[in-house]
Amino acid sequence: MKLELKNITHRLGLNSFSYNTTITNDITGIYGPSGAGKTTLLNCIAGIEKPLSGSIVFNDKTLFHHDEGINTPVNKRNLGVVFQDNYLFPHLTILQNLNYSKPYIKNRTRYIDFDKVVSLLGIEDLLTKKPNQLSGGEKQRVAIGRTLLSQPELLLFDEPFSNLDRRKRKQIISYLLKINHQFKIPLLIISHDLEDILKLTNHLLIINNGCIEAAGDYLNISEEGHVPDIICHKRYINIFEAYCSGFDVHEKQVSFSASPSSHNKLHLSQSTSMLQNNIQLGQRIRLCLHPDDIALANNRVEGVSIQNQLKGRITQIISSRGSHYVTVDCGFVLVAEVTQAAVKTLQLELGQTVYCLIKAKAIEVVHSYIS
Amino acid sequence: MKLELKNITHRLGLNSFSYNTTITNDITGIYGPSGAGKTTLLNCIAGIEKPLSGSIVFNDKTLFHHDEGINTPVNKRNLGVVFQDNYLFPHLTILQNLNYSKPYIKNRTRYIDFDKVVSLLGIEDLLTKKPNQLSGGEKQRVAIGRTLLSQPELLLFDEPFSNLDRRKRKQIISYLLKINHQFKIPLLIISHDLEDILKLTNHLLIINNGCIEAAGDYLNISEEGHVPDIICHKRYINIFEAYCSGFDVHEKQVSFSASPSSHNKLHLSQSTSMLQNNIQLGQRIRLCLHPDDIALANNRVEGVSIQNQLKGRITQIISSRGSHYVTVDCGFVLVAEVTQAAVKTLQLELGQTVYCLIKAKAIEVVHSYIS
Amino acid sequence: FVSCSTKENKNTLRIYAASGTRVPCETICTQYELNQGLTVDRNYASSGILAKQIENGADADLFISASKEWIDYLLRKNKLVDSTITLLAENRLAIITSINNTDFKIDYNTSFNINSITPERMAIGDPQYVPVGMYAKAVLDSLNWYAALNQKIIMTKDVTSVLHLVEMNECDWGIVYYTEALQSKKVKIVSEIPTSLHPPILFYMAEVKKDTNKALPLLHFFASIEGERIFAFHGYSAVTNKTYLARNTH
Amino acid sequence: MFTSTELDIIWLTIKVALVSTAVSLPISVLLGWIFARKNITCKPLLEGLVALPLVAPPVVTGYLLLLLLGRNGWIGRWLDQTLDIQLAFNFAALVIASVVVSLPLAVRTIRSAFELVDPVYEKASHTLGASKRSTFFRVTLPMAMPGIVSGMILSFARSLGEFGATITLAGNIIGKTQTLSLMVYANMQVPDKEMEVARLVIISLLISLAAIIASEYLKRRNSYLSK
Amino acid sequence: MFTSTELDIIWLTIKVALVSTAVSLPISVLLGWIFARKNITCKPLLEGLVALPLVAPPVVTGYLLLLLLGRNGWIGRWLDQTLDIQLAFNFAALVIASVVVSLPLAVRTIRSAFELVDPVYEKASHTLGASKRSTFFRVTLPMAMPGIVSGMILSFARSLGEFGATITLAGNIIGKTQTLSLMVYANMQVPDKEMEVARLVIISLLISLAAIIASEYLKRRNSYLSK
Ligand SMILES: Nc1ncnc2c1ncn2[C@@H]1O[C@H](COP(=O)(O)OP(=O)(O)OP(=O)(O)O)[C@@H](O)[C@H]1O
Ligand SMILES: Nc1ncnc2c1ncn2[C@@H]1O[C@H](COP(=O)(O)OP(=O)(O)OP(=O)(O)O)[C@@H](O)[C@H]1O
Ligand SMILES: [Mg+2]
Ligand SMILES: [Mg+2]
Repeated sequence: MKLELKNITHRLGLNSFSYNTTITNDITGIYGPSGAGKTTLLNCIAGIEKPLSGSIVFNDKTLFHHDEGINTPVNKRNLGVVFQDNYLFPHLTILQNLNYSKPYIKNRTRYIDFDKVVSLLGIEDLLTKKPNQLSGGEKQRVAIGRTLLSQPELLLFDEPFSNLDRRKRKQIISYLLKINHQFKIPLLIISHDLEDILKLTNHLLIINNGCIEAAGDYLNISEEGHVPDIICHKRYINIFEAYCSGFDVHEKQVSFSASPSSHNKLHLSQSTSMLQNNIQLGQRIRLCLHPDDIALANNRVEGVSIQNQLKGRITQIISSRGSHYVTVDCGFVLVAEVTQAAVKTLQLELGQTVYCLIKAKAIEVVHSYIS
Repeated sequence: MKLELKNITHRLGLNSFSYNTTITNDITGIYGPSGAGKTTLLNCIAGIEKPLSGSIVFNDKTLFHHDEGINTPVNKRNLGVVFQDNYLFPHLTILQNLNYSKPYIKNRTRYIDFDKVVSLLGIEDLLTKKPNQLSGGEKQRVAIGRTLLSQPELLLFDEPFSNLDRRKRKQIISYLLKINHQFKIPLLIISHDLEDILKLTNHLLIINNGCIEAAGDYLNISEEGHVPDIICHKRYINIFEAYCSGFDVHEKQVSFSASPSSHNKLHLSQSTSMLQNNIQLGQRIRLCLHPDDIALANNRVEGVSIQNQLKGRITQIISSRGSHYVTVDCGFVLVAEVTQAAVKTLQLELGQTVYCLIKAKAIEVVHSYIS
Repeated sequence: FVSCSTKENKNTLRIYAASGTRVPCETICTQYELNQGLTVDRNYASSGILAKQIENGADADLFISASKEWIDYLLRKNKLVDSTITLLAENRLAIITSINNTDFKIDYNTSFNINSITPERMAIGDPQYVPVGMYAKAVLDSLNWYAALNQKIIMTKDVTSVLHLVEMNECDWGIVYYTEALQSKKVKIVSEIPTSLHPPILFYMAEVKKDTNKALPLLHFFASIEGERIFAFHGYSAVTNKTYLARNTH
Repeated sequence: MFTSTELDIIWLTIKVALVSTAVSLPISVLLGWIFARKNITCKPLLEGLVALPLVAPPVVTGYLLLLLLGRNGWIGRWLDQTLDIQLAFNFAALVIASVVVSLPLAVRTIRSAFELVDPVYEKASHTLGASKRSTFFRVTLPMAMPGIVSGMILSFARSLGEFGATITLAGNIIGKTQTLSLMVYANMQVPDKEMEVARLVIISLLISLAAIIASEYLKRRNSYLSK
Repeated sequence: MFTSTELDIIWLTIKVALVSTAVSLPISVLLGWIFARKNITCKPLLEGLVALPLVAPPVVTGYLLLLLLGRNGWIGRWLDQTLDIQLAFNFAALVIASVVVSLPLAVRTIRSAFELVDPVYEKASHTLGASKRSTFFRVTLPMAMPGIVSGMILSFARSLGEFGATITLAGNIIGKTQTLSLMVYANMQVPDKEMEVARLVIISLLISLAAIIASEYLKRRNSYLSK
């Protein structure tokens, strides 16, 4: 997929916006403070706002070109938008809302199945209700379902999970990863929850003051130091993929490695959610781990509750506003966050061999791919 | 404060609700899956829904009593509600929205100051706009401001932060703690972000299927095992208070202890946010720490990046669905989450002496009280 | 529904009659229908509306007007067969008051204090456009009463409104056609106004220009003794010379 | 209870009211929508034209219509000569008079209903693949339902009471174009028929009440706001 | 351009239209709100009563008003004898006739606007301390503004065009109760006055256009939906 925004400018009241970027990642997270211009960016792509200049091209299809006078109507753009405020049709039942796009998708490939979406979102019992009879989270789920069922070619999600509980978020994120994987439907997602975004993707657009302040892999972005706000406690996450490499029935543990041949192994408790379905040897999963959940040690440490001690080599040390991020290649490339004091005590240096101490509980399974 | 809900029952369509609880904590979090009946509970308290039976008494003031035919009108209840969907008045400017309650608070004590709230919420520049010209997060902030400025005697917040970035959330949470501390205005807050709730309070109401499934301290709640869903990764937080007990100018660290006399000290990097304002010796702060950020060791561990190693005694071991929570009294009472394997390796037992290994980075400052 | 053609029924005559003549007209037409086995469609409205309808192509056969003006108007528009213009009947004016009021006496001379019998108001048709009002005004003018009554005059849009106002005793008295006054049980005639005080009140009838002359017999029936009898029964006076010399008026 | 003539008249009246409501509905929805959402150049002119039958006495409206649609009228002559269609002094005339006279009421009401529908729902519909047309019928129109229904009720009731334009354009031809309200008028012209007038007015009122009740049902079925 | 009589008439007409719009506004807002939000028992009856002047020919309405308000009417007699107030055949009569006749239009339009305002905003207002009354004036009413304005425009225009009820209740006292539309009617009834009629109708139309344009301004100032 390729979504190119060239010199897009726009103005709303006194706020000006300018967007200039090319998005090639299948899933891209949009992150930035409230009022930064995230929704406006999505509106420009969707055609809800008509920019003052520039062009937007999606996979060779010109959606908008100011100079050439092209402005593809919204309904011909085949985009699926989940609005920040839902905008369910109040006069229609939930079922009618979900089926709203049915007449318009006759000649499009249908990759989203009604029953599957409805049961995933847990909205089976709501179908005969009207939107004003739903709770906040129920509305949000219906809005996601309505959008998915329009079988769009590009998904634009604006804070789709803000009123959902963790469990539902997790299920939906996993589902989005699945359809993205299976059908290659690209997704742009705005969220204030960096964790939600990062579970889906490492690729970010950082929006601030109406501009794209940074774009790219979130590690690089933070390295460049443009966006102090996103690098704060708990906001920085290692997301990586691993292959199931063994079971320890006795300790109820499953082990994972970066590649089938790697020696370094991560041990997870079998009870970790998303692992409960029968996992198979060699199966791929997506894991998530906070940098401050990784402690570093010069040697293997005995007698602690920490189960995973991976040996690796320091490949990078980044310092930013008093925080220190140490990238360790231990089969998986992991970033650990340590204090100034720790850097000094352990005399951390590039190329040095260290042990990453990771509590099994700190690792979260985001998605397990079906092989 | 005392809010008593006695045998409240209600019905919406096919959903029945029953609430029966007495809330005495100044701040109470309401947590539960989407569609559980959280908003309905708030609506019953606020008087927006009229229950089918039961009674609601707030500090000796009967808000509702079915059998006695009492139903205090909403506007006489002096409650401040932040709705899940904002409901800003679309025909009024932001300033007019914020000042909406002005004519009705003549004879009430005004504890919330207009300028302070507006600058805290960062909505100074929006005052002349109309709600349809605001971003999602801006609307939410205005809604919070409008409610606070009505100088209510009880705050009912329904997902007030869902569209806000971390930084704004943090500021608002800190402000709420402050007004709660200063003016004793109780707060009931619904959020899907347990972390947000727990930063405000340890006292929870767990709602599920239209009923209050559990109420009380969140540790006790989870211990009772009623609510498996809330105990999942990253959802469980140690919130505790500490006193500033020293500075290490060289390492840029501040140390804290449970009481001025305690030996066990926590070291935080001075750059940690909320510590940057001049902190003083003896000042009280509220800290937050995830159970899985605490590793346990039988002995002091040398040569690791972990700065804080607090010696303590195990006072409780709770096992729930494959997870193990160990409560350690090390001056602060902390809960650590460890794996089955760790329990075995370390041979953890009640009364045993262990070291809590806590990375300085894992500790978050929620609020610093002005002494 | 668009093509409700009015041409299909050859056995129908259409008479457009001023609404004041409704009662005798109904009797005459019904009788004619019975005699001839024809249908006579009757359209009652004010003479002005009828004239404009005819001018604009209404499929009328006969026109009964309460004033000469509209006859002249249609003549100028070349819509009437001028040889068929007939004076149908003559009417008189009467002063009426509510049945509950005490009688009063009126002297038709300029020295009579008309205000003495008019505590509040009296009603006439609007002399600008309502024929009965024009005649009434002529009467009042000739006796200098019109100015004397000043703002006590209520002008209505038709003769029945005068009747209603007097019936309800909203007006102390009113001037209506003698024929209308007879019909109402809630008013009484105080006095009949001498016809010398106003131009003759004449009702006209004419045939609308058309290919056929099939309506002529009905016109003749109206002008016949039988027609005259029916008009007289309802209070009209007979007109001795029924021919109307159109060209004389210009 | 009713004479057969009366029954005919009642039936004719209902027929006229129904047909003219049905005819005016699409026109007033279209105009109401244009006025509410479009910024066309000749809008004030068009608005004035629509408002005319409200501002001018109905008789004048009827007269103007007669000038246009009569057999010698600008449009009427052409229709008569080329298509053999007459629009005056028949059922069509009754309907046309009613439609023209009630249009300003329906347009206004429907327009203000459209103005109260938030356009974001239309945008949401577009993103789901619906064209502007489709969106109009599936979102805008049903969301404006209370206003549409009100407009229809006004049209219907106005039709029942229509007198001035009707008597001018359609005539007051007994058994053919005489509706209840023309009959009421006729009875008003004859002394001592107050009871008859009252009776007929009550019949009209009952008919319109039936319409109002039907409309309430229609609206309730479509209601979507919180209770 | 205008004779002084004409100017007087135009001015009287505008005055009547303005006053009667002002009088009908609070009544129709109240009734519209009751019909939209309340479930009172006698609602159909009240609805019928309000609809009556629309359903009955205006002359009948005028006649009924005269029965009520004339000096021998049920209400009129009392007013006359105890308070020495006369309501027929003067300015008050013009206003009353206009108000009664335009009420069903305004009530309907305003009612459907109220029906389109989501009651959750009222609830939000209550939680901020506003009483029901206060909420009505600060939330419900301004949010229904497009409908209120439409209702006022309809009232105003209907006043301008009002003829049947007016002439019955107010008569035509030259210089006292003759309005534009009575004058139009008078000219219609006299041969060869078509140009005069046209002229007067255009004046009415211009007045109503001015009102429409003013209302657009009022509405735009209050608009709150997304563009
Ligand atoms: N119609 C409008 N008129 C004027 N200003 C507007 C309008 N719409 C949006 N804005 C302003 O533009 C800015 C960007 O809005 P946008 O909705 O894109 O923010 P956002 O990044 O989505 O924020 P949030 O996270 O709070 O939803 C905001 O400051 C907002 O006030
Ligand atoms: N008016 C109504 N008619 C019928 N059912 C309703 C109505 N309002 C709410 N419900 C149902 O009641 C249940 C509880 O709703 P409530 O709004 O209290 O949920 P909630 O706990 O606030 O959920 P969320 O976190 O999604 O906002 C939901 O399942 C909802 O569908
Ligand atoms: Mg946004
Ligand atoms: Mg809720």
